[in-house]
Amino acid sequence: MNNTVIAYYPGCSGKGSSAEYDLSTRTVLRHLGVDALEVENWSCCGSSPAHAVDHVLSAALSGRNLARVRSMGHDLVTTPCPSCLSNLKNAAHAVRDDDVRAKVNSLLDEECPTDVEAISTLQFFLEQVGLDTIQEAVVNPMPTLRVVCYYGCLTTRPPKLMCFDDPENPMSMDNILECCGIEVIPFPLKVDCCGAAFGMPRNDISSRLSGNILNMASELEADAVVVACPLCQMNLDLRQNQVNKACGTHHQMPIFYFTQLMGLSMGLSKKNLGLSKLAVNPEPCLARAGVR
Amino acid sequence: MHIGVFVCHCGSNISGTVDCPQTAKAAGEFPDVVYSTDEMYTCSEPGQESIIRAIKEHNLDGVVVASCSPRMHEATFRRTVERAGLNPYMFEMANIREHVSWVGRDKALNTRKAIDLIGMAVAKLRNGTPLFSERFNVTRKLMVIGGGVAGIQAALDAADSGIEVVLVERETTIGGKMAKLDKTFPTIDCSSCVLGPKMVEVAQHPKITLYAASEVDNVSGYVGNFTVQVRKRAVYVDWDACTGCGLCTEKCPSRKTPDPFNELIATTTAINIPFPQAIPKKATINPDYCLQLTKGKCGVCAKVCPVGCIDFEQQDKIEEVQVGAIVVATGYDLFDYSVYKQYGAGKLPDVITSLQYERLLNASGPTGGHVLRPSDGAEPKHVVFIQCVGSRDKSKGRAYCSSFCCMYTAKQAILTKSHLPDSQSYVFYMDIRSPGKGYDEFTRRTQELYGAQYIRGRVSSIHQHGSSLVVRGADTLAGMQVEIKADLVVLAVGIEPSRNSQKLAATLHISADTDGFFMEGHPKLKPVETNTAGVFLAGCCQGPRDIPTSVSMGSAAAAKAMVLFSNEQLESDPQVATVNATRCVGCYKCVKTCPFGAILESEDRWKNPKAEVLPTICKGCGICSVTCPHGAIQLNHFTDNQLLAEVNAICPLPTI
Amino acid sequence: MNVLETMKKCIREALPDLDMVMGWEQGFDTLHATPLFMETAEDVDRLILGPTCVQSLAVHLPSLKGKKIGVVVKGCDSRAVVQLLSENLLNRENLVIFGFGCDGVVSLSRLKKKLGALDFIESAEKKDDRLCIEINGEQQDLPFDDICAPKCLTCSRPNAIISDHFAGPQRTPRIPAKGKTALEKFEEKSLPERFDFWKAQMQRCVRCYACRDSCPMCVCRDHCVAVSRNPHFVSQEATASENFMFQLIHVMHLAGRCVSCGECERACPMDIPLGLLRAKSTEVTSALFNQEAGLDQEAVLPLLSFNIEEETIEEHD
Amino acid sequence: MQAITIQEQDNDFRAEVERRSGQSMVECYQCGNCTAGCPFDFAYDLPVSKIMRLVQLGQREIVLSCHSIWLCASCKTCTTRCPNSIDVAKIMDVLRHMARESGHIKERTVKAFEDSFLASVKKTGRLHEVGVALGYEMRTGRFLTDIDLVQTMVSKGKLSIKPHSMHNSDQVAEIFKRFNGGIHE
Amino acid sequence: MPPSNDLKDGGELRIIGFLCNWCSYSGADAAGVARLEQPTDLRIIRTPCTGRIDPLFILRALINGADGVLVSGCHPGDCHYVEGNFHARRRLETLKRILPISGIDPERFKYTWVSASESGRWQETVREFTAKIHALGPAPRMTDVVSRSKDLSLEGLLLQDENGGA
Repeated sequence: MNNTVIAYYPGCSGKGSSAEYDLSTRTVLRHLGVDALEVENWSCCGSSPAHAVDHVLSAALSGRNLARVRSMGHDLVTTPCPSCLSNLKNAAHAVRDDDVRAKVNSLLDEECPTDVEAISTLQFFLEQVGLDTIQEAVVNPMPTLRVVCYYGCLTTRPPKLMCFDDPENPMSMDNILECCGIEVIPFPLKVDCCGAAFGMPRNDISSRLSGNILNMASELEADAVVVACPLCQMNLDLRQNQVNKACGTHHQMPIFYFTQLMGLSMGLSKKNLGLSKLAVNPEPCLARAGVR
Repeated sequence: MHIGVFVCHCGSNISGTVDCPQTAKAAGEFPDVVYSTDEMYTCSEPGQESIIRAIKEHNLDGVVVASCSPRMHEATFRRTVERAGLNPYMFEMANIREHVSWVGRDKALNTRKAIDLIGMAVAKLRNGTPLFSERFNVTRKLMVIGGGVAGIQAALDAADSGIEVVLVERETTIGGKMAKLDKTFPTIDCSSCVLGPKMVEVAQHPKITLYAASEVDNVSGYVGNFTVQVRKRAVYVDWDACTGCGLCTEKCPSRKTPDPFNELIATTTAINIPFPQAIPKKATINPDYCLQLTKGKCGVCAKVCPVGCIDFEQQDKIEEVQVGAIVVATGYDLFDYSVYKQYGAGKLPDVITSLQYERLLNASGPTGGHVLRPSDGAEPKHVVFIQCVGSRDKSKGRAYCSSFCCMYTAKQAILTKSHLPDSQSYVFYMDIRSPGKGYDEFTRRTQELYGAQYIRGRVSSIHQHGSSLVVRGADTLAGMQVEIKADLVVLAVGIEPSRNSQKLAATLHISADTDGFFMEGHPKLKPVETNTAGVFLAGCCQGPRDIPTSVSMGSAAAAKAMVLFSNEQLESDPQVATVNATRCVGCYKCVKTCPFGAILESEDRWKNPKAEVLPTICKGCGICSVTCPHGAIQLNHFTDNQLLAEVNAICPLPTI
Repeated sequence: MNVLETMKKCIREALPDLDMVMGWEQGFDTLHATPLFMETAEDVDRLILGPTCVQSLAVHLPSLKGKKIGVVVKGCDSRAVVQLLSENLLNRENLVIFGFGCDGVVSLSRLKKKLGALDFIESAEKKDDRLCIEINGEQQDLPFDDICAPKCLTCSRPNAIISDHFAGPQRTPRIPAKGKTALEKFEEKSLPERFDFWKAQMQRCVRCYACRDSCPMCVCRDHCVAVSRNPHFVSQEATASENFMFQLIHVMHLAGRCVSCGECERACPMDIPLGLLRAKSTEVTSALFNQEAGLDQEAVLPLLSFNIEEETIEEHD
Repeated sequence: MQAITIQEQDNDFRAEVERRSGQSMVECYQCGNCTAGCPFDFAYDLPVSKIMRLVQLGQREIVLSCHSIWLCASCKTCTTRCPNSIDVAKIMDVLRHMARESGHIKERTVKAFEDSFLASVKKTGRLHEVGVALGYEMRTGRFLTDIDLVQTMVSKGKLSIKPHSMHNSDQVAEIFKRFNGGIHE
Repeated sequence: MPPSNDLKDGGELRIIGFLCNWCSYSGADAAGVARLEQPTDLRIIRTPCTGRIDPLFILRALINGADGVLVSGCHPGDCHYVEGNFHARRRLETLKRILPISGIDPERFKYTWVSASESGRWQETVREFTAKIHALGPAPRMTDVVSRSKDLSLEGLLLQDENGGA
C-alpha cells in the first residue's frame, strides 16, 4: 500500500480533546504507507447540536467540507470521528435530493458536491489497507492484554446510512485488534450509548450510561476498553472520575483509541501515539502486557 | 345472433355507483342484442331462472352477464346457460363490479365504463363459437406430498375411501413438526399420543404406499393424468430388509452427528432412526458423518446388522408414478432468526427457538423431558418468552402474523410451570391472538392459574451477563422500559414456507403469494384448491395454520380429490389451441414455443407438414397463437378475432 | 474464364440432377434483368450476372418446396436463403446454391431521379466504379455510388455466405461512409413529424402488396393476415390507417427475421421509404438479442426464445 | 390527567412531523421496541413509544413541552431496531426543532450547550472547546461545570485558550447568517 | 395521498388494458375487493396469459386511436404457464422500441408485472399510467388531415432540416 494518498478530515476534537486520536491515526497510517492529506481549510461539521437545531444547517456545515474535499480533486474523505462521519455522510446523502440540495446550497458559498463519499478511518483500515497488511506490520503482539471493544452508537448507525459493519454486533475493531495480537473479549454492550454530548449539560445521564459500560468491562476482567470515537473516549476516560463519583465506583480503566494499540503492536513510539495524553494512566496496564 | 344482456345490481354493490337500468337500456342498442334487462342478484336462483326464461322466450343463442369478476361466477353462469340448452361458451361476462363499481366513484363515468365493457363482451360473443369438451380417463390414484399431520390426514381419508395413495415425505420419517411437539394447545394433550396412531395407520394401510426420504423431482401431464418423478434419496440401507432393530445405531462410533429431529440441540449417530415411533422405522446413514462413507474405514453397522441390509453403494433412485391428483402439504420451516443480531444471532446458547424448547419439554427429547438449559444443564428459574420474532416485522421482510405462536407460547408457559413449579415465566407480546374454541380462555388460564407474567411490548436486546441473560424490553402499558435477568429465553420464531417450496411451485405450475406460501384458488371459496386443476393444498404450505385447521384442510383436500375421482372420465377444457390446417405452412414455430409439448410436428394426408395440438395436454396459454404469422393456430375462446373485436369495440376502426 | 462462364459451367454440370435453376436474363433492355428459370442446358446460355441482377430469387424458394431447385444468389440473397433454412421453410437437401461475389446493383429509382424517364436505353455497362449508359441517344457516365441501390453503399456481405458452388473472386465488403444514415436523420424528427410523415406516405400507398410479394421472408402468401377475415387484423379499405396497420404488421412479422435485402422498398411503385421501418426493426432486434437474421442456419429466432434474465431488457417493475 | 378529545386532535401537527421527518406515523403499531432499547429512557418524562403515539393523536402541546425530546442523543438504537423501519431518531430531532421554534424549552442546559457549541463554530469556524464551556457557563450561570476536568486537561495539553486557526472562518459565519436569515425555507 | 380521480381536464381518454387472467386480472379484482379507487378511463381485456397478447393487438388499438395501452401480467418467473411472460417480455419490448419510428409515442404503451396479491400496486399502476396519458393528451389520429403544403417525401423531410439548420 505504498504512496496512497487520502483526504483526511480530523474533526475539531482532533485538534483539542482527542489530539492523541488524530496523532495516532496519522502515525499508523503513515507507517502503513498512507499519506493522510488534511482537508484544506476545513471547518466544524456541526456535530449533534447542528442537526438538533436544523437538518439543513447541519447539511450545510458538512456540505462546506465536502466541497473542500472536491476542490482538492478527491472524491473520498476519511475521518476518525464517527460524529463527523455521520454528519458528512448525512450531508452527502441529503444533497442527492434536488430540493434539499437547493436549500443547502443557498447557505453555501460554493456548491455542495454530490459525488464525494465519506468513510471512517476504521473502515479505511479494514477495507482499503486490509487485515493482511496490518498483520504483516505487527512486530509486538500483546497476547496478555485483554481488552473489550466499545463502538458506541454512531460507528454503524443508522445502518442504511453508514453501510458498514453489523449495527448490532460490529466486529471491525475486534478483528483489527486480534490481528494485532491482542486478546479481545466479546463485549455485550458494544453498541450501547455512553451518554454522548450530555457530559456537560446533563452529567447525571452520561455518568450513568458510561458507568454501565465501565462496570461491564471490569466485570469481564478487561484490562482496557478500546474505542473509535472521541466523544466516547472523553466520557469514559476524561470523565471517568465523574462517573466514579456519581456511581460510587473506583474504576481505573484505561480507555485507548484502537489506533494507539495498533501503533503499539507495530512497535511505534508511545510519544507518536499520544499515550501520555490519556487521562487514566495506561502504563500499569501496558506494563502488565509487557509493553515497555 | 340473438344476444341477451343481463345487468346485475349485486344489491347495491354495483347499483350504488352504476346506473344499472340505464346501462341495460344502452346495452340493448348493441348489434345483435335482442333483449336486455337489469336484475337485483343475477347469480341468485331467481336471477338464474330469469336468464333461462329469457333464453327460451327470446330464442337467445348468446348471453352476456354484466356483474362481478368472471373469476367469481363465470362457471356458475356457464352452467345456467347450459341448463337452458345453450353451449356454455356462448356466454361472456362483463366485470362491472371489481373493475367498475368498486373502484370508480363517479356514477356517470362508471355507467359509461360499464356500457363499454358490455359492448366489448357483446363484440367478443359475436365472434365466439360453441366449444365442446373431450372426455378422457382418470388415474384414480392420489399423491400426497408431505407427511406432516395435514398430509397424513389427507392420505388416510383418501385411502379409507378406497383410493390408492402415494405419500411422499422428504425426511426419513413422517410426522412432520407435530411429531416433535410435547403437548398441544388448548387441551395439553400429548402430541405423539394423538399423532402416533395415525402414523401407524399410514404404515399399515393397504392402500397407502409411503416414499420416505424422497422428493418430487418433476411433474408432467394434467388433471387426472399426472406423471410424477419421485427421487428416492440414497439412505445407504436396504429398507425392504431393515427391521428397525436399532443394533446399528447402538454400535455406530460417529456419535457427534447433528440431530435435526431434535432441532440440533442434541447429537445422534451417523446411522440413526430419528425417534422410537418413526414411520417407517428404518435406519438411515447420514453420509456427511459416516466414517465409512467419508474416510472409507469403519463399516461397524454392516458387521452388526443381523439382516445385512447396509448398502454403502446405494444411489438415488428415480421412480415414475402415475397419479390423477396431487395434494401438496409441505408445511413450514422456522424463520432464520439469526438475523436478529440484537438477540444474539443464535450465538447465545440459552436463547433457543420454541421448537427447540418443545424438544426440551418432550419426554422423548434429549433431556428426557427435564427442562435443562443448554449452556450448563441447569434448571432455569426465570424463563422469558418473546413473541413475534420474525413475525409482523416488516424490517425483516416478514410482515405477516405466524398465527399460532401466541397459543403455543401460552402452552409452553403452562408446561414450564408444571415441569418447574418454582419457575417464573414472562411473555413479551404485542397482541394476544387467540381466536379459537377455548383459546382465549387458555391464554387467560396461563396468566391466572399458572402465573405467567405477560408484558406488552417488544424486546430490544438480549445480552449475556454472567450466567444470566439480560432481556431489555418495554412494557408499553406501563409506558416503561423493563429489564429481566433470565436463565432461559425462548423465541417464538415465525414460520415461512418450507425450503424448496418455490421450486415445487414451479414444478407443479402453482403460484405462491408474496411471502412464498402457495396461493389458494380463491381466498373464500376455494381455500384448498389451486389454479392448477387437480392440485390441492393442505396445511401450512398455504399459510400459517394450527393443527386442527391443518387437519381440516387435509380432509378437505382429500374430499376434493374424491370428487375428482368420482368421475369415470373427465371433460377437458375446450379452451385450447386448434390448428387451421389449410392455413398452416408447417414451420413449427408454435411447436418451439409451447411450454407443455402439446403441439406435435405432424403431417396431413398429402404428407404436407402441419402442426397438431394435443387438446388434453394444451393448457390454453395462447403463446403459440402469437408466434404464427398467418394466424393458423388459434386459442379457442380467445381467438384473434374475439380479442380484436374487443379492441374494436372500445376504439372503433377509423374511417377516412 | 470469367465469373459468368464459370457460373454457367457449374450450372450446366448440376442441372441434370435438378428440376430447375433460377438465375437472371436480360429483360427488354440492358438496364433491366428478369428472372430466368433454367431447365435445359440451352436455357443456361441466357444467364447474366451483373449490376442489373437486382431481384432476390430467394423469394420464389418457399413456394417451390418439395422440388429440387438450384438458385443463383448474391450476398444479400444468400442471407434470405439462410434465414429460410433456419426457419424450416426450405429443405437444404433439395437445394443447390450457386453463389458469387456481388459488385453492387443499380437502383432504377435513383437512376430515374438523375436521368428522368428511362425509356430508350441503348446500352448500360459498369466500368469500375462508374456506370456508362447510353440513353435517348446520349452517353452518360455516372458514379456508380450515385445510382446504386442504397443497401450496396453499406454492404458488409457482398459474397454469398452459403453456397454449394461459388463462381469468381470474393469481393471486399464496403466500409460504410461516415455521416448519418437516413434512419438516424429521420429519428432526429419529433414524434408528431414522423407520424405526419407516415400519414402522408400511407395516403399514397395503394396496397398493391408489391412490398410483401417481393419479400423473401413473407412466406404466408395466400394466407397473409393482411387479406384474411379470420383473423381479421386489418380491413381491405386502402385508408392511411389501414395501410399503416398493414405496414406495421409487416414490420412485426419481420422482427428478428428481416435480412435487409431492401426488396420491399425497391418493389414499391410509390417509392415509399419502407427501408426506414426495416432498418429500425433490425436495429432494435440486434440491440435486444445480439443476433442478426440470415447469418446462421442453426440460429433460433429471437422471438421464439427467451432468457430468464434478459440482460438487455430493463426490468419493468 | 386530562382526557384527550379525539375529534379535536391537531392533524396539522402530525402532518408537519411527517413532512419534516419524511416518516409515516401510521406505520407505528406501538410495539414499544424504541422504548425498550432507549438508553435515555430512565431520564425521560415520556417514553419514545408514547411520544410516537401522542404524535399519532395530534397532541402538539403535550409532545412539544416534554423533556424527552431534548434528552435524545440521536444514538439511533430506536431507528435501527424499529420493525417498521421508521427513523424514530429523526422524528425526535424534528420534534426538538419544532419545540425550539415554538419556544418550548424544557431542558435549558441542553439548549444552552447546543447554542454555545454553534456559537463557537460560528465565531471561529471550528469548535473551540474552551469557548463552548465558557459560553455554556455564561448562558446557564453554572460556573463550576467540569471545573474538575480543567487540571487534567491542562496537564495533558488539551486545553487551548486560543481556538484552532482556520482561514476564512467568515465563510462559516456566513452559513449561519444565511440560515438565520431564513433563506433556506 | 395523491388525488385520484381528479382528472378534470376534458374527461376520459381511451385506455385499453390487456391483463393476464392469473396474476394481473386477479390483482385488479383484488384491488376492487379492497375498494382501491382508480381513475375510470381504463377498459380491461382479459387474456389467459401475457403470452397470448399479440403485439398486433396493441398496434391495432393505437392505430384505431387508443390514447394508451397498458399490458400487465405475472412477474417474470411466476407465469401460470411457466414461460408465457418470458415470451411476452421479448415481444412487448421489441414493440416498445420499434414504436418511435412510426411516430406513435412509446409512452402511450406500457407493460408491467402485477401479481394477484399486489392490489395496491395495481391501483398505483392505473393511477400513474392514466395520469401519464392525460399529461400526453389525446393521441394524434391517422384520420386527421395532413397539411398538403408541406413536402412530405423523405428527402423533403430530411432536407427541411438541413435547410432550416443552415
